[in-house]
Amino acid sequence: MDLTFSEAELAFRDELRSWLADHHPGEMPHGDEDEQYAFRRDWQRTLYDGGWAAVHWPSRYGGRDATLTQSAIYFEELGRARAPLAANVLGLLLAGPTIMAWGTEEQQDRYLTPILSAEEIWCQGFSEPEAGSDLASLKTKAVRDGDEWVVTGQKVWTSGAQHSKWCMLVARTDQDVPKHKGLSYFLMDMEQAEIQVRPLVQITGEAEFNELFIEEARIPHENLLGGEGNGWKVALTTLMNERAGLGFFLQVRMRNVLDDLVTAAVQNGRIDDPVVADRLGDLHLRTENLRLLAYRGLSTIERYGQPGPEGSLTKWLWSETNQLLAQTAADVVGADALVAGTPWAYELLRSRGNSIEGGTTEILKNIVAERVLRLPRAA
Amino acid sequence: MDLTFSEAELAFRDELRSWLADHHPGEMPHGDEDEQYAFRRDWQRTLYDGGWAAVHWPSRYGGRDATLTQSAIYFEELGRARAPLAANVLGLLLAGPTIMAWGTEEQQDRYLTPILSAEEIWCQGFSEPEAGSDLASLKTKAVRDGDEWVVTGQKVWTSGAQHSKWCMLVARTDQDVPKHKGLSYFLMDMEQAEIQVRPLVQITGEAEFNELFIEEARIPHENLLGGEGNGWKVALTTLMNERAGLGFFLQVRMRNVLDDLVTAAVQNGRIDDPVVADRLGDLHLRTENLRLLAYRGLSTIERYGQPGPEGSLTKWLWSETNQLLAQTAADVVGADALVAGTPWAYELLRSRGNSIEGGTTEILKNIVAERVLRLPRAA
Amino acid sequence: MNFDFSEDQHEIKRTAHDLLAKRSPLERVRAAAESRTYDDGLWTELVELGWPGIAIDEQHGGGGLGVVELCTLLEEGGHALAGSPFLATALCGLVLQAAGDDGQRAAWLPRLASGEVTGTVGTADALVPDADGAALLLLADADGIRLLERYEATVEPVDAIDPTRRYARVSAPAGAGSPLPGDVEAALDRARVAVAAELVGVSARALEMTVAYVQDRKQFGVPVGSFQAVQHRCAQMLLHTESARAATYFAAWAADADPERLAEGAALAKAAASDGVRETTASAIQAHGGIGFTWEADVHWFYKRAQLGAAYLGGGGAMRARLARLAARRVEAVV
Amino acid sequence: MNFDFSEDQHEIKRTAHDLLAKRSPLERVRAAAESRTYDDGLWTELVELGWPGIAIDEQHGGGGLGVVELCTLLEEGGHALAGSPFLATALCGLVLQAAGDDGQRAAWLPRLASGEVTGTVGTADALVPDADGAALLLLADADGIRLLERYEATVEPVDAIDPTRRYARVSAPAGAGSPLPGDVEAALDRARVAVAAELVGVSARALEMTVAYVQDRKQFGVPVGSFQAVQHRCAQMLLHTESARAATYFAAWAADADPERLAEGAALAKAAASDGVRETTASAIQAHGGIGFTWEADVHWFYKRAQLGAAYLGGGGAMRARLARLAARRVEAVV
Repeated sequence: MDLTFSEAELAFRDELRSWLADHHPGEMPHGDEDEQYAFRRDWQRTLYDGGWAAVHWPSRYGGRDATLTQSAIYFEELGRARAPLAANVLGLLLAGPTIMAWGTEEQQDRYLTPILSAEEIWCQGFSEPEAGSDLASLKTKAVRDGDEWVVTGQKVWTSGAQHSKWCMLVARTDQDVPKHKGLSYFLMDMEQAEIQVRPLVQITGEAEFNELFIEEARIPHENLLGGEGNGWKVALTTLMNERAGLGFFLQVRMRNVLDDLVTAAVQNGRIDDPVVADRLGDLHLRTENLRLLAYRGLSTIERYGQPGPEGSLTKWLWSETNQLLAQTAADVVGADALVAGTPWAYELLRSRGNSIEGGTTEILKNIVAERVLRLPRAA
Repeated sequence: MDLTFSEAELAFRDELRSWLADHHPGEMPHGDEDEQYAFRRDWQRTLYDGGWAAVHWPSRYGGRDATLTQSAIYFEELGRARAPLAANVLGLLLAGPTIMAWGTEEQQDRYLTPILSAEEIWCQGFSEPEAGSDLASLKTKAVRDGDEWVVTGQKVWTSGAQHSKWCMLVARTDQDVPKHKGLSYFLMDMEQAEIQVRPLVQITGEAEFNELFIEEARIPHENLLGGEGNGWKVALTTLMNERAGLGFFLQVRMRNVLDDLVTAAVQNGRIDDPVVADRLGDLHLRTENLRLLAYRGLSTIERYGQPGPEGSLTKWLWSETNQLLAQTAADVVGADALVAGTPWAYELLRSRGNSIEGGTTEILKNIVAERVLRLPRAA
Repeated sequence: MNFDFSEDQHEIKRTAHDLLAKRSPLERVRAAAESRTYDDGLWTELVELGWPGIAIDEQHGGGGLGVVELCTLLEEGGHALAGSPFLATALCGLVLQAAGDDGQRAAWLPRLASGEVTGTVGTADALVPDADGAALLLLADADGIRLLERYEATVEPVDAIDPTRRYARVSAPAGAGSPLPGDVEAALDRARVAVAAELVGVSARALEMTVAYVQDRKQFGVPVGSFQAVQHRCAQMLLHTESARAATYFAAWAADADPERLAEGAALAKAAASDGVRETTASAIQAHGGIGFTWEADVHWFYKRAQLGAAYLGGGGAMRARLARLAARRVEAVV
Repeated sequence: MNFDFSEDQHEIKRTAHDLLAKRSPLERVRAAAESRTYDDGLWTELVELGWPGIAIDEQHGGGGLGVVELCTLLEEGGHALAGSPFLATALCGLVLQAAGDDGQRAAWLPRLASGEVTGTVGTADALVPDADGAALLLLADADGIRLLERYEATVEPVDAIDPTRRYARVSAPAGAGSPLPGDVEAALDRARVAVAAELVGVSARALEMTVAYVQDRKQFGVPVGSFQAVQHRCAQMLLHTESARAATYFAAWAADADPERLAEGAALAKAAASDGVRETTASAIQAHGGIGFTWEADVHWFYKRAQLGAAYLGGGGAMRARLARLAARRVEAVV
């Protein structure tokens, strides 16, 4: 057990810190979403030019062959510097690694570099309105027509679709086999009139997500990834990569918000109320627990080649803590936290989505019970 | 809405208070269970002699025709006076009302008075080791043999069995019909060698409960209650009466413990710690909520003839609060609460059973969801 | 002992429910919230029905009923989430009637009761509902409550996260306005009970919507409401709602009939309602899944109103601290 | 960065696990608890294996390993619930080594390491484990820690609710004993980490027993463990256990390798373990249903140990207050 960073890890961190000090894009513009998106796209170009867009990618694809720990350091440092997320975060974290795992050489050559440079933005077309957490019941269907597939259906929770050139699409290509057996995974060009993108406004008033209405959109057969009928397996690769390193970014972001809250409590004197201190102490504990569990998870993967129980716990703990943090902030900060547009008010609304997006807490607990603790499946 | 007691209610209360002031038996002896039981039996005789053993019973059976509110007042006053429970509490609350509802005139004449006078103590033989919360899957069987039934099986959680003359027994009399259809309800004489009573020691070290091992015990046919095959319906009458008024006793008992805790916190100065005050304030809130919900439940029954949603909530709220109270006491009182034999230590252990006995909290929540909120039954 | 409403009280509540269901369905709440306007016609109608003055004495032109009756209306108001200055004006009337002097009452209660003017109650550090349109503002601070006319106060409208209601920050120079001479805490406690009543309605509606949704919505081939986790969540929402409701009815009754128990009742009601409604409305979003997090579902209006209402005139923390003091006093009286 | 044990550490833990599984199965724990005795043979065996001195410097006859290695043993001790003066003696060694002067160390550490004597650490207001048999008692109060020999202290044995261990109240007249001159808080923090390690083991075992039970036990025709409420309860138990474990390992590492982070680490570990273990062991009883509430099931031993351990040397509340101060200091350093 050694919880210090190695020489190589420290060198990596220091190089990044010093690069970040020189290239930090400043604070994200407030308000307009298109403007924010452009800002994040520029920021990814800056990262790309510096060789910092995707440190966890192999160097032959433009990455840095970062170890898991380095990758964690990377996201922690970005978070600590309060730098924005790269625009093409789904491409970098999900599409890229999935294409590396399942794509042909041609596909890898075609898609990876534009992902890295933010030239081509990606979105994820998995969820459907009727399916919710139940991926096996997807209804969007793709029918073979010569060299093409014709796709019809509806997708939901597609973040960034309005900016995307490509979509990781899971669709049903065989109606006659049960559940997830008839699914295939496509790389779908979003620039066609047969795809309507409708923003899905959240309770915050923003539209991070979209609905996709797909009416006979066309996908060349060569854009099938991993072979016909293998969509479930390929999608699992994507899902496995979800939040891999991003977790560290989110956790540091939470730490920043907590630090801001403690600062506010020190400044307005509420920290002297032992009840407030008790709640802040609890939040500090939870935030540190999250960091420690995340690092312990990395060591487990490094040793055993697969995530330990920690992996299924961190997203749940993160979302619960983030919600608690936002509610505590409202109590400690007071009226400002209820004024639309303040960062506290934003957290109070946005955090409600944390326990739903990327797997509801209920589903995550089921997974912990059934896959980690090996309890019998619910009837 | 009128939350004052009526003249009649006040008169009832004052009469009881003044009687209690004259007849309170003093503090229950510590330690020995038989001694405690004898104490409670004496106390019930005192109650009986004063006409206070079962105020909710009709006057023709020796009760006082008490209204629901008077019955609540009765248990509240006993609790407030820190009087012990009558020895034959299951006879008074469960067996008596069930026999009144389902018994023949002969049965009523035979059983009711000895229940009231504590001459014959009753216990309840419903639960079985394999069945747990699932009453429909009872296995104890009764086979007709001439004028008798021959009973074989095992019962568990029979409180007071070692002192009991009679047992409310639910047994399977028909193996060929599904689930709860083949059950019958018997009044079983406990004084036979074919019934072994084995104390079931709890985590407190006491044995409030017992296991019954029944090996061809005999019950005269005339001791069948409500007719063959009607056991489920008769048992529901018993279960409906469970905790009817007792809830008020338990709630006042909790209030007494909370008052003791607040007193301890005032005396040791911990009340000045705002974190402690916050927890005590919460306990005060919960305890009052419980009282208010219980009284509101009475008004609902009086108006609509059946319990409202409150009925299913109070036992759950009571057990949760009692556990919270016990744990808070341990934190506030300190080391004494961890010394075996102190009242605080007893609460810390005993309260763990509250969310299990008389319906686990999980089952109660299911009932609330399915019967009160009309959610679809779990698959 | 009767914890049930009288026939009249039931009738008032039922009528209010039906009226608001018709006049303020969620489509209208949404339209008003999105345009940050009120349905002025609804307010006119409520005024005609005498809602603002229901608990104001008849001698001042009110309906002469009690806090219990007012609370039935406010609960239905919270249930419907109707946007109007009703809560603020009713609170203003309650506080003024309880703590004002004869002159203050005679000058203002008839105008509040008739709906000629609207009023509000608040503190300088909080978001005060409907202050901008109010002719009369009651501003509370450590020294008591001051009665301020609109021109005496600085009112700065703000967009709160709850767009179903108008909010503002209110301040006034030292010495402005006239103090209310009566028992300030008892007056504010009446207002707290009234806020709690609205929150009970918010909580109940969030539960109703959730139950309807999970009965209908299917996942993995079965209704979501058949999952035990969802069932237990809904059961917990019911417990919060019914606890807050029982405490609020008790407190409302105490305000009318047993003022010595008002302080405890108000603290119980506001604590139970404030904490409960935050839990139930957050739970409602969760039980709706992804849909619940979207603007187009209606649950978020309830979550937002809950947050504002929970903080208004003191939240759960402040109330629990009071309850602990009351509990300590109770045992000290015995010891 | 490697949060995993080294091969040696894994080996120590595995060996301890196997030894205790064999030597201290729950039947023996039960027999010892019911007779309120210890298995003296087990203690002799642990002494022979060098457990009491594992973290004591080699120059004083110890194993020269660190708090991490000691914690692996204590975690297994908690998992097995073995009754012995091991925790108390190990804590005494840790504190004395960290805060004692050369003479105190030279006089006592070799005797503690060899198992010739046992020791303990505690406060006058608490139940101190294994004080009655201890030759050496370290008594902490607001002024620091005093080293007391048995004859200098008043030791009053008490039956705690946890019959798997011996407890006593300890006091000493003012001026008795000799003060430890070192950093008292840092020394006590090491002890807190060690207690947390034991509680992690208690928590993990409560979870294991529960998982095994609910996989097996059937109700309504299906295993209890297939009910979502039970599944989610078990998942929550895992979260508590793993959170406490990660915090404890971090703190143990900090004690050995990065003392500046020990104060925070110890507060994190003791808070997470104290609150977590109370939850998991109470949950274990609940998940066992009626059986869990009986003396004949074994879950209650864990609940009882959890209560004692959670309070020992400061519980969650005290630790959270420290963490809040640390968090405030952290931002003040930046501001």
